[in-house]
Amino acid sequence: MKDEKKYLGVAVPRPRVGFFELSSCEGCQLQLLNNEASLLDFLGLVEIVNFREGMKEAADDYQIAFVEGSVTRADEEERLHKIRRNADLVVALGSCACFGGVNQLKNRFQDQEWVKKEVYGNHPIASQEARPLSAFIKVDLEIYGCPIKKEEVERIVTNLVLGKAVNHPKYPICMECKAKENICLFELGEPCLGPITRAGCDAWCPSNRLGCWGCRGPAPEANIAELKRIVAKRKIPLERLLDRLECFGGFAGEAGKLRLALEAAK
Amino acid sequence: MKISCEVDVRHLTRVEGHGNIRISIKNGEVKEARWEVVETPRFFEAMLVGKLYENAPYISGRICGICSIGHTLASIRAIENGFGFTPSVQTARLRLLLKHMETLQSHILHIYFLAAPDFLGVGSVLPLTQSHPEVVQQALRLKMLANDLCDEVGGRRLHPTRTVVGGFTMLPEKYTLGQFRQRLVASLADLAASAALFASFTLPDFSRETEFVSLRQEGAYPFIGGNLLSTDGVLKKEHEYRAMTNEYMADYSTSKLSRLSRKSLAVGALARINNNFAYLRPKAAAIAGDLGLRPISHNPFMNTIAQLVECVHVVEESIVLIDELLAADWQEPRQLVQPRAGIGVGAVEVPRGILYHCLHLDGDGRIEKADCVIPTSQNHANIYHDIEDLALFCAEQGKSDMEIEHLAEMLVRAYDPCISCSVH
Amino acid sequence: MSKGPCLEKCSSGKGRSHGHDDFSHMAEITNVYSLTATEKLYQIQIIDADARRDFYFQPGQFVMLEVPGIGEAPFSISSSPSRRGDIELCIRAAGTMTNFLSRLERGVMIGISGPFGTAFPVADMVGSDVLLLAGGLGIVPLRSPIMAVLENRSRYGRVDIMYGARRPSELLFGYQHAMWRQFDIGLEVIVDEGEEGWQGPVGRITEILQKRLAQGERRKFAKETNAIVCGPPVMFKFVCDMLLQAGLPMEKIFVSLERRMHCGRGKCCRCNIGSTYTCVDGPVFDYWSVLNLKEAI
Amino acid sequence: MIFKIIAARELALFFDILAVNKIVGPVKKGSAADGRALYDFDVVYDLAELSLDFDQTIHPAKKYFLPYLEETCSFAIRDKGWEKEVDYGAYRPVVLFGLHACDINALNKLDKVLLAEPYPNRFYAAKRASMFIVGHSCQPTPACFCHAMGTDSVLQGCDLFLTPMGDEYFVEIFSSRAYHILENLNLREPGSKDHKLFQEAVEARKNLFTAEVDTSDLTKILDMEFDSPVWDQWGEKCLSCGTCAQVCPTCYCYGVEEVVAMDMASAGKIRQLYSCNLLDFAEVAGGHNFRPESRGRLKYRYYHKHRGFVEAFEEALCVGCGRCGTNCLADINVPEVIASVRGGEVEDV
Ligand SMILES: Cc1cc2nc3c(=O)[nH]c(=O)nc-3n(C[C@H](O)[C@H](O)[C@H](O)COP(=O)(O)OP(=O)(O)OC[C@H]3O[C@@H](n4cnc5c(N)ncnc54)[C@H](O)[C@@H]3O)c2cc1C
Ligand code: SF4
Ligand code: SF4
Ligand code: SF4
Repeated sequence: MKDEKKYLGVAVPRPRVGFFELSSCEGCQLQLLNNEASLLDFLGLVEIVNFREGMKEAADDYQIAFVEGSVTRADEEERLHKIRRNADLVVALGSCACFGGVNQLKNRFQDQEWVKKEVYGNHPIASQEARPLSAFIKVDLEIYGCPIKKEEVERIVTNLVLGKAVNHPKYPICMECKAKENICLFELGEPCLGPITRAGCDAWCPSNRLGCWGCRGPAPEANIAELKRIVAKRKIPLERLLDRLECFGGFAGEAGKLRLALEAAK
Repeated sequence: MKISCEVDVRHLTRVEGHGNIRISIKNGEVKEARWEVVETPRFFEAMLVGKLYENAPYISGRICGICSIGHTLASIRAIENGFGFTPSVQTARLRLLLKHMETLQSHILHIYFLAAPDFLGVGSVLPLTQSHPEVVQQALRLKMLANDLCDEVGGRRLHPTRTVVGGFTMLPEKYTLGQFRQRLVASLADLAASAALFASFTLPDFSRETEFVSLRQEGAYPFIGGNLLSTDGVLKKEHEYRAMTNEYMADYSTSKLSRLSRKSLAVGALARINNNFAYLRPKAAAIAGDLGLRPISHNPFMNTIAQLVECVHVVEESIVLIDELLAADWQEPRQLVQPRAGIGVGAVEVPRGILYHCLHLDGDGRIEKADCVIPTSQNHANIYHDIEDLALFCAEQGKSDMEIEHLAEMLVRAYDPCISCSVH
Repeated sequence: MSKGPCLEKCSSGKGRSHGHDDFSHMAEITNVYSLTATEKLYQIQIIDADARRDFYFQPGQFVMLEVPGIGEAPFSISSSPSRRGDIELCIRAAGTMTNFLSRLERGVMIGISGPFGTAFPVADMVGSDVLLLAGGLGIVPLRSPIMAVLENRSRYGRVDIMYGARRPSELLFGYQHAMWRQFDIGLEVIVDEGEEGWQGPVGRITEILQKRLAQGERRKFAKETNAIVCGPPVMFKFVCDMLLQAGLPMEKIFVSLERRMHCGRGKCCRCNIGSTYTCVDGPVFDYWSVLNLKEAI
Repeated sequence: MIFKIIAARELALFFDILAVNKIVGPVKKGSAADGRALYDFDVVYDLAELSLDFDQTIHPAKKYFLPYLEETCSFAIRDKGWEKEVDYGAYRPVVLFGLHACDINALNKLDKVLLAEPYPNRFYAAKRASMFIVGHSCQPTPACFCHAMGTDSVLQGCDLFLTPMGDEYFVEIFSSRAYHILENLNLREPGSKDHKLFQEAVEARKNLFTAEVDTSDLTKILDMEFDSPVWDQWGEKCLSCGTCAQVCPTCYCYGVEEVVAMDMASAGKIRQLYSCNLLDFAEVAGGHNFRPESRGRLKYRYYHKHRGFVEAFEEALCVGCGRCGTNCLADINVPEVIASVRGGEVEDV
């Protein structure tokens, strides 16, 4: 597996990669093991030198670091800085790493001490607000999704080793949803963040008749104001829109504003 | 017998989440033997407070990347129990099928990717792709089957999309289910080969008397709902789960811990088999016999074997479930639910043991309080005390540092702990 | 039920092809020269001898180059039209496809289709003065009409090239500048900022154009000159405005526009501006047509 | 033109004769929250699966001639060279059963561009060459404005066209292929009573149209109103989601992406239908975007359809099927947009 690959006479390096996880469900890493059919090809593309969940050996001379999860404690901040120092390229893997993911749902409570008490009572516990990697270090590439989509990761990694640019779609999910010829969730009376969420998951949820929850974060120039009007016009409670906007952190700013507005209205 | 040993494993590998093992033996005397859980908490129970019920399965599924389906189903069950809603037979069958495939997927991941390298003397599954390609292919085939069927029924293998309160958003294709039936039948051969492979391994001969807790159903091997039973004879109702888990905190763990009749308890595949051996499907029971697994086994290393037996069981039962689904006409995938105030508990046997979700709901279906008790958190104390005993056992046998470290790691892995899940 | 008619007509389901299908040919990179830090000159030869011979093009036309799996993009042909299927392209490494292209060695096969698009009507300019204005990479498409004029130098009147670049080190085809001058071409080069050793003027291309307009007799200029302009959008604006003020009729100002193109065949719409496809109806337009293309520049 | 009358049960025989091919037609896919039936085109094996009385499908039958995603060719990579295999994706003839006049006319319009020399789109051409089309008359919905686009009846582009009249169908035969198939069946000649019934049906349908689009001198008006503030107002609503283009039977623009397999031994080219409403549609290398704002993109969609195409082909690139308006979540629809451009203001945005 060590021999160097060539593509049209151009040498294609096999980068040394490490996988790391901060606060997360470790699902994004597992997605990589979940690609049974192409796992062996994937292993031919990169040399995995650090993957705690899958292997005992661990090295620090990786070129690409895939980091999953968000930062919620000081020691994670430290580990993250160390990873940044070691790696040439840091990739934020999944929505926790890109936006804070579901972890940042606790940030919506003003009193973080209440949050700790609610779960641990008076037992002391260290934790800070959940933040994405980019709040602490420079992130070179973001791979969105909760969970990430293995086909997308495979394509991105193939492009990386070939030196091709990684272009995320700039259009929203609806584009992919229509290509799948799904019935629009709004027709069924359900809310959907498809019109404002960055595509690339192939309309995973709407294709299973679940409105999009926006796990991939906003499409560039997302027209959130119009989506609010669309939801209101269909008499879907704005609270249900808010639930989705605030779920993964990609729309945190907008969700915060809407939460304040809804609470003021109450 | 005069040994000294220092084992300090930080962030144990090939397990889900972050935990440390520390063993210190001086002159044959165990000074310290600890299992520490250092995972960061994410506060899921707090996150859910104030949210409408439809958020709960979706968010709490994200507690765990391996058993997201189990969490989703436990959360749904808690809500449905809270609302006094009983799912249709079709929904129940589909959920169980989905649950089984998650069990298969997770067990195979553990058996082959996390545990097998220890028996084959390598650091990960990677070298096995070269040295034992047929074993890796077997594992990949089984895992792929399980995952593909999860996609078909639940919409997605990880963080399912079709599972909702009231049923499913969408149904699988009958034709495709028929094809999966064939693949399931074919997979029994792969599982038999796996059993043969494991029969050739020697498990460490280590036992410690343990209280095993699992679900209990009338006449069936339990997975979703039922009573709660322990090998020490405690029997409780689903909603009395707190009396079965008795959570407490300790300074060496960010996870909560559990106890029942003794200082610790165990849940998981071994606990389920110890409690429900009689309900195993025939092929599974036969393989259990071949592998020397008989109730009540107190050897924690046997958990991996128990998982293998369960793989056979769930495949056999899934074939039956598919037959039943194919024989009936499709009903509406989703029934209407009416929110009402109440407390709902959902207990589900996930791969690592019994999982409880409890939700306090108000009349609009908004969550007032949430509680989740995770299998691995119930196991932590048991792992802790197992390590103590193991250290003693090793000290008596005069094992080397390397051997002790290796055995201790294997022991923890045998529980297939899901640490991030236990802390959540 | 009797067997009804199968409407079988799909003989064309699949086709193996080394070139001709979908109008594309396989071509070999026969030589690569580095011109600057980012631009390289590629000599490319169509493999199939017939296709090579039949590859006629006009100055200003472009080809689509394809590197399998990497990308496909339009490039102006930069060599003389008399060379047919043995063409030269000058390419700046600006993105995925062009960066990868710059890593290819000679001997590698690429796909080429075309020629596409409209041309600078150099044949119609016979007998008149020709003014060629290039900004930056704009010199690349102009090299083809320059060569065409050069090869028939006696048939044209005064020929001027005005070429502006950001820095002296970014100037292209410097090795040919002396040769162009030998053929009685007024070549003026100007840079935005000088570098060590640079003796020429520093400033904007509009400044040398201003000089030319000041020297020349305006009426004669307006009557006898055809202008060819190629460069970044801002340059178009200023240069064309000056030419118009100097009295040059719109039909005698020719520009080459850029758009993202995926097909080059008027099918993908990516370069569409209203009813106009830049790839088929362009890239060369006279200024009158450009005025009718909203938001063209 | 040859006209015939066919009984409903004979039509089932006709369907069976065609059934050696792949048959595609309108199928009920579900119900909206308000109870409306939702239809789309899908493969069917039995006439009974078809809902020929459908009002409109969500999507046109586009995926059978312009797939949303299509791997157009693959490359086997060998050292410094490669072999290319082109796949036109036309393996089995397709019978489109039950197309409305608008969708048939949409194909006629697409033919004008996509079959045009010197560079026909061979992928489209291959599929088009093996297509058999059975048209079916329709009842206009409130969103339909085909009458305004001159596409409410079929003059060419299908093999036969059915208009139900009681237990029978009035058949217009457009091709010899259709004629020869029908020869095997029990058909009768229409009489003057049938002619009258047919004309009554045409007349009755005419009165059902409610949406209006005034296309007179539209090319010029669009040009004049290029800077009209109405574009800002529509642009503010537009989600730049591309739904309108995806459901449009005449939108055909696309993008191409090249992919390399993980083992580096093969590569492929994927063509994806695109939309001029998408943010990066007019972006060029280096990042410059010629239409960075949604109003500009939305405007260009109308420009291409109602000005550019008209100048090139003397007809609009729109058949008035109403799908873009029905499916646009922001309720942007052709009748209102055009009226606002003509009138200079947008009502109740
Ligand atoms: C008529 C004409 C003639 C030209 N002549 C020349 C010439 O002679 N010399 C020269 O150097 N250049 C020339 N160019 C410019 C040249 O075509 C571009 O520089 C070239 O397309 C860059 O390709 P690239 O793959 O390197 O760049 P990229 O911009 O990286 O494009 C790569 C591919 O990725 C895709 N892509 C790029 N950006 C995005 C995005 N944001 N979202 C989604 N996909 C994206 C595109 O589909 C493209 O195929 C000409 C252009 C035109 C129109
Ligand atoms: S379901 Fe969602 S993604 Fe799909 S079209 Fe509707 S709004 Fe868009
Ligand atoms: S549809 Fe939305 S929520 Fe679902 S995977 Fe895609 S982006 Fe995430
Ligand atoms: S007009 Fe409507 S459907 Fe079209 S892109 Fe805009 S919002 Fe989407």
